[in-house]
Amino acid sequence: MSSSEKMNALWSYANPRKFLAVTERLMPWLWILSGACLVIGLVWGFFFTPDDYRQGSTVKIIYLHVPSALMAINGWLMMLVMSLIWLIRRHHVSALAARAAAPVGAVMTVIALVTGAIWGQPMWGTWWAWDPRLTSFLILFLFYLGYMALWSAIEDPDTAADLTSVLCLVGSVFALLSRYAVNFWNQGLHQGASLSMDKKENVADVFYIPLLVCIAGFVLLFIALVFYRTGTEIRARRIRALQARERAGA
Amino acid sequence: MRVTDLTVARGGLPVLCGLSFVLEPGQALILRGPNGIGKTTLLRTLAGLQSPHSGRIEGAEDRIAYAAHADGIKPTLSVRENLTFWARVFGASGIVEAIEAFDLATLAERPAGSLSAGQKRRLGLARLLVTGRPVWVLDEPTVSLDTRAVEMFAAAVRAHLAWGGSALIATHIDLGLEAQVLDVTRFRAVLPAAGDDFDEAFL
Amino acid sequence: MRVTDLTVARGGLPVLCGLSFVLEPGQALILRGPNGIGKTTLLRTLAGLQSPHSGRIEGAEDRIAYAAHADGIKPTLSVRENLTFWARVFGASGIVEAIEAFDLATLAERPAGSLSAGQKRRLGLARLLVTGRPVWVLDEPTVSLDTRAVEMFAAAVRAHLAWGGSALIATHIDLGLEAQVLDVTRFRAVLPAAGDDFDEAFL
Amino acid sequence: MIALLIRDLRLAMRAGGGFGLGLAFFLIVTVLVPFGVGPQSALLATIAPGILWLGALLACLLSLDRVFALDWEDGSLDLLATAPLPLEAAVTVKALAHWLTTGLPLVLAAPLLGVLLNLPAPGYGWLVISLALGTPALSVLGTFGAALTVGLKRGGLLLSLLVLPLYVPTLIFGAEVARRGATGMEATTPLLLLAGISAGAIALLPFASAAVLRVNLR
Amino acid sequence: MIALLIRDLRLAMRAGGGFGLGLAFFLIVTVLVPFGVGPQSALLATIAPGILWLGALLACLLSLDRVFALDWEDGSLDLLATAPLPLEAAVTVKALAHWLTTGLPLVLAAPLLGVLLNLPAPGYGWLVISLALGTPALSVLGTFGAALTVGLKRGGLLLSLLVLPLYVPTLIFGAEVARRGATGMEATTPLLLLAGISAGAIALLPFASAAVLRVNLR
Amino acid sequence: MMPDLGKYADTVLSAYAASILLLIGLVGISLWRGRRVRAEMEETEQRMRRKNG
Ligand code: HEM
Ligand SMILES: Nc1ncnc2c1ncn2[C@@H]1O[C@H](COP(=O)(O)OP(=O)(O)OP(=O)(O)O)[C@@H](O)[C@H]1O
Ligand SMILES: Nc1ncnc2c1ncn2[C@@H]1O[C@H](COP(=O)(O)OP(=O)(O)OP(=O)(O)O)[C@@H](O)[C@H]1O
Ligand SMILES: [Mg+2]
Ligand SMILES: [Mg+2]
Repeated sequence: MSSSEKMNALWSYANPRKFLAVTERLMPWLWILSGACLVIGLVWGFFFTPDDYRQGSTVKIIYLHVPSALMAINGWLMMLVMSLIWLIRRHHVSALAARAAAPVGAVMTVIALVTGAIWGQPMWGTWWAWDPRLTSFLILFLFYLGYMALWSAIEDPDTAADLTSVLCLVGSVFALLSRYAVNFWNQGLHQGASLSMDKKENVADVFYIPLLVCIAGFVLLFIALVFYRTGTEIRARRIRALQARERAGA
Repeated sequence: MRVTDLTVARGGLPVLCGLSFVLEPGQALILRGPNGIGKTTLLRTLAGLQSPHSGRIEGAEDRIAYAAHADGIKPTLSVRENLTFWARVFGASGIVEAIEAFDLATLAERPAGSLSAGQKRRLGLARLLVTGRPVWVLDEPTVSLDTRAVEMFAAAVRAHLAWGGSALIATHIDLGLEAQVLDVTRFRAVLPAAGDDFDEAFL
Repeated sequence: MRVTDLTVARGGLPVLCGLSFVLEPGQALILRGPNGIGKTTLLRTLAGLQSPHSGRIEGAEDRIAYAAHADGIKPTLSVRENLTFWARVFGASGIVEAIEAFDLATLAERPAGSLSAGQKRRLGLARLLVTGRPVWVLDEPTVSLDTRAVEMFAAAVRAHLAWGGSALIATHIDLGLEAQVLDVTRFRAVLPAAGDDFDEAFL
Repeated sequence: MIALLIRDLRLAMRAGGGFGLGLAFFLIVTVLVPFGVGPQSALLATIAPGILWLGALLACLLSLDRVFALDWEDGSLDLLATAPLPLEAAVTVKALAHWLTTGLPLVLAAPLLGVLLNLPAPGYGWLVISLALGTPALSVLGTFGAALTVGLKRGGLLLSLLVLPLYVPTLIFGAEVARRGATGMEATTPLLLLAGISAGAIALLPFASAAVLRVNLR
Repeated sequence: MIALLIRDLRLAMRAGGGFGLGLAFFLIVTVLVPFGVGPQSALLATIAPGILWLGALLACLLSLDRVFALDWEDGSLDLLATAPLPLEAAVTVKALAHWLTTGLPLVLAAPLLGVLLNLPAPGYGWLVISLALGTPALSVLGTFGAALTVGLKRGGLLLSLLVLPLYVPTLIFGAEVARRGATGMEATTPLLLLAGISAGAIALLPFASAAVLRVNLR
Repeated sequence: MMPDLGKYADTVLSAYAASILLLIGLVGISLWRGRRVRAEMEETEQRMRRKNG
């Protein structure tokens, strides 16, 4: 296969029928795999890892907090990519995938915020601090909210897809700007990146491996949910089209 | 303006399909058809406000003056100010003829918000004259007009045609214009029965 | 309904004066007059939305169903929901007849915002049937309607008259109704030349 | 009346109806405050009750122009005025619908936002109580303002200008209750005053609103 | 283009046009803050720069729904889209008109309101400079939001929800400049960043707004 | 069985409870709506097919 043929083969999944057929086959595996990873990772982390010498048992929250935080950010990135594809190639499935991903990303953001807040209570003595990382997460949550509100406010699906895509583009730029602005505004309390390549700063291996399993579980769950919800959106769209025909007297 | 095999859609559904016609300078064409057939949709497509579902429209770019139910009149500006604004946007200068053609001289300094329904409509039609555009695309232009005003309008259209312009008018009533009539009823889109084909999920 | 020596004003200025007429049950009256003469003002006064400048209106209280250019239609509610709402506000129950009379059955579940101009108008007129009020006061009811819909409207008015209701309709076009016509042109208010009398400065 | 209430609630829930947006605005205002005044948590804790009350008030305010303006534009208000429903009842129902779609969600969300601003622990209960008692007054007052400005296209700002001074007493007592509550002081006196204002506004203002609306319809 | 600018300014000046209302709202919000947080002047002085920035931002926000909605409702926007003027130019002119009628008066009035909140003396200059640099970005961003929501009846609250998060960086840098200025710290870095955001927004966003507007007119 | 969580038991447990509830809620709502939409689509298709003979 030449590379352009490969591209075409890839784009063919943007056909709703083909997309549904493929995801239909993948769905059970995705559900099972993500469920397994989550259960294994969380059980391992919860029952079979030691307490941290400084943070006590609260360190177990990391198995929920970090994966959800990762997925919250990656969810938005995925929406950005899907929006771009829609704007450039106008594949309906990509617009619907972006729509389907938004609530998932928003819930991930909420989980990160909630677990973080609960963790902050014993560690920093407060539920909430205006730390840059936390703050930029809150802003990300607001972007999710606005994006979903715009989708649901607009009647015509193609118009809504166009508008939300542009919003996603502009929003991404400003989310990034906010990140720097917030950093400038307040230097915080929050942990630095501990998954970095630099092994010295990393969390110890006992925490590290179950954490990786949990992250895999969250990633798989995200994919499963997005595939499933995209299928739902496609069907909803088809219902709309069928009903419109019905009314038009076809 | 030439329209070839045009299909127009509203809400994602084609409403009129396979339309072809030519509008020569100096010619008027009257669109007829029952409520909801798609006249407004067609006119908006021709005016470039929505894109055609399929088919071609030639010679419409930047040559169309569109007038619909909403007249774009600012209630707090006077009649003269309203007209002057549109004249300047379209790069025209004189609003005098427009005011005369629709007998607006006595109303010129009144805020447009205090006009009656028919007076407002006259102002909306006068706007067409200041655009200087050759193709008028009008959606039910004579709504609320009394017989005298309908005559004014017919005279304005005749003058426009004589000058070499053309006009496309959707209407349910008789305008007293000698013009071709196009009944769009027979172009009603028949949707193919929805098959199992999923590609059609996004009509 | 009996109107005696009525003067109606708009923007503080009388526009029609010395109007008297009687509208008996079973009778329709068609108002005619050029644009801007004051028909809308008169109808709004009769409907109780503004108070008369002078003169008396009897038998109008709570008996009038008014319909003007704006139809009070909520674009996000469906046709049925729109009608049901008005039916409940007016304490009526059935919307079935209204839907039948204006052939709205196929549109009943559509959000009203997606209707065409004429379809919206039909919905606005259907609302009259669910009010159960005896006196219809209508301002240019057939705007945007095609000939079939105008016939539906005429039929609805005839049925209303036969039931013992009455109707007062301002219009510029021919409705095909056999009814008395009242041309209000001759009631145009002549303003007395502004005198030195200061009391009149505040008409 | 119930028909009107149901319709208004339904309209609010439909696409573009604006349900939940008051809430979102409230959230955003409280989030923006620290960006403005800086992140020191002691400072934030001090101003938290006041800011939360202000945020709720502004969220309420922003949704006021929906109360009548849409009905005015599409002619529903004319038709309602000629309907058998007394205008006083219609106005009351409108205010109630506004409160249910705006005020009530604000009351429920306030404690959450209190967390963001480091509201001291004893303050939560008082904050909720004061908002629950005060927001009905905000809705009724706002309905009055909306009735005053109904004829003006996009009267939003004028509306705010008219209504904000009317909101002052409610704000003062409401914020006072929340502030005293947060600092552990006795708060029943301002609470009673707040309740009094609400009761009075609810009892009397619908008549004023209906009168004003009649004038505007003329 | 000039015709459009003149018309918009004239419309703003006419009855119900909303000129000066942004200002009034700004005034009222700043006046209400002491009622909310209590009258201690040291506290007020600390939060003054932030509150003034927030007030300006909210005043700006409230007038946004006038930018396109009126033209949309009466059909002017359809007509403008078919006019020889490119939509990008129309959008820019609209943003400019919005800034002239809302942002500029706010900039001029801010020092006066600073007095009400006990803004420390060195802060005045910085406050005015930061507002002068920041409000154009607010107008341009707001125009984008208004273009997004133009088809929605009374999209006011949705508009706020979309626009407020976009305002965050501007607010942070703007308030930081004013705050540092008021406390005598060095403020040029945030000032430069603020100017950068404004310049970028002004240069790029009109294209996004015009694109979105075209979609909405479809 | 239960590991000793020390004085932070409440914290850790509530974090797990909240997160798991949120996740289950999300999955549940997705599945519920997915089922409904799928059923509705099948019904609509069937209706169309019947009508078209
Ligand atoms: C509401 C509060 C919080 C939010 C929104 C939040 C958000 C985040 C985010 C966005 C990450 C980055 C994930 C990544 O990029 O890898 C993260 C990681 C982390 N957070 Fe939090 N956090 C919060 C509170 C806390 C608290 C209170 C603690 C503990 C004292 C904490 C400990 C950590 C740790 C250990 C990591 C892993 C660092 C890494 O791997 O990069 N967080 N959090
Ligand atoms: N969003 C939508 N979804 C589905 N159908 C729609 C939508 N909007 C409009 N329609 C339908 O499209 C058709 C075309 O409407 P259009 O306004 O073009 O009709 P028209 O010929 O101008 O009618 P009228 O004479 O009543 O003005 C109508 O039947 C209308 O109900
Ligand atoms: N605020 C105002 N100040 C002065 N004159 C006004 C004001 N508002 C309306 N008028 C005038 O009052 C007259 C009556 O208007 P009205 O709307 O009643 O006319 P109409 O008979 O319904 O006309 P049409 O057939 O055009 O609908 C018009 O000449 C109008 O210009
Ligand atoms: Mg039409
Ligand atoms: Mg009239």
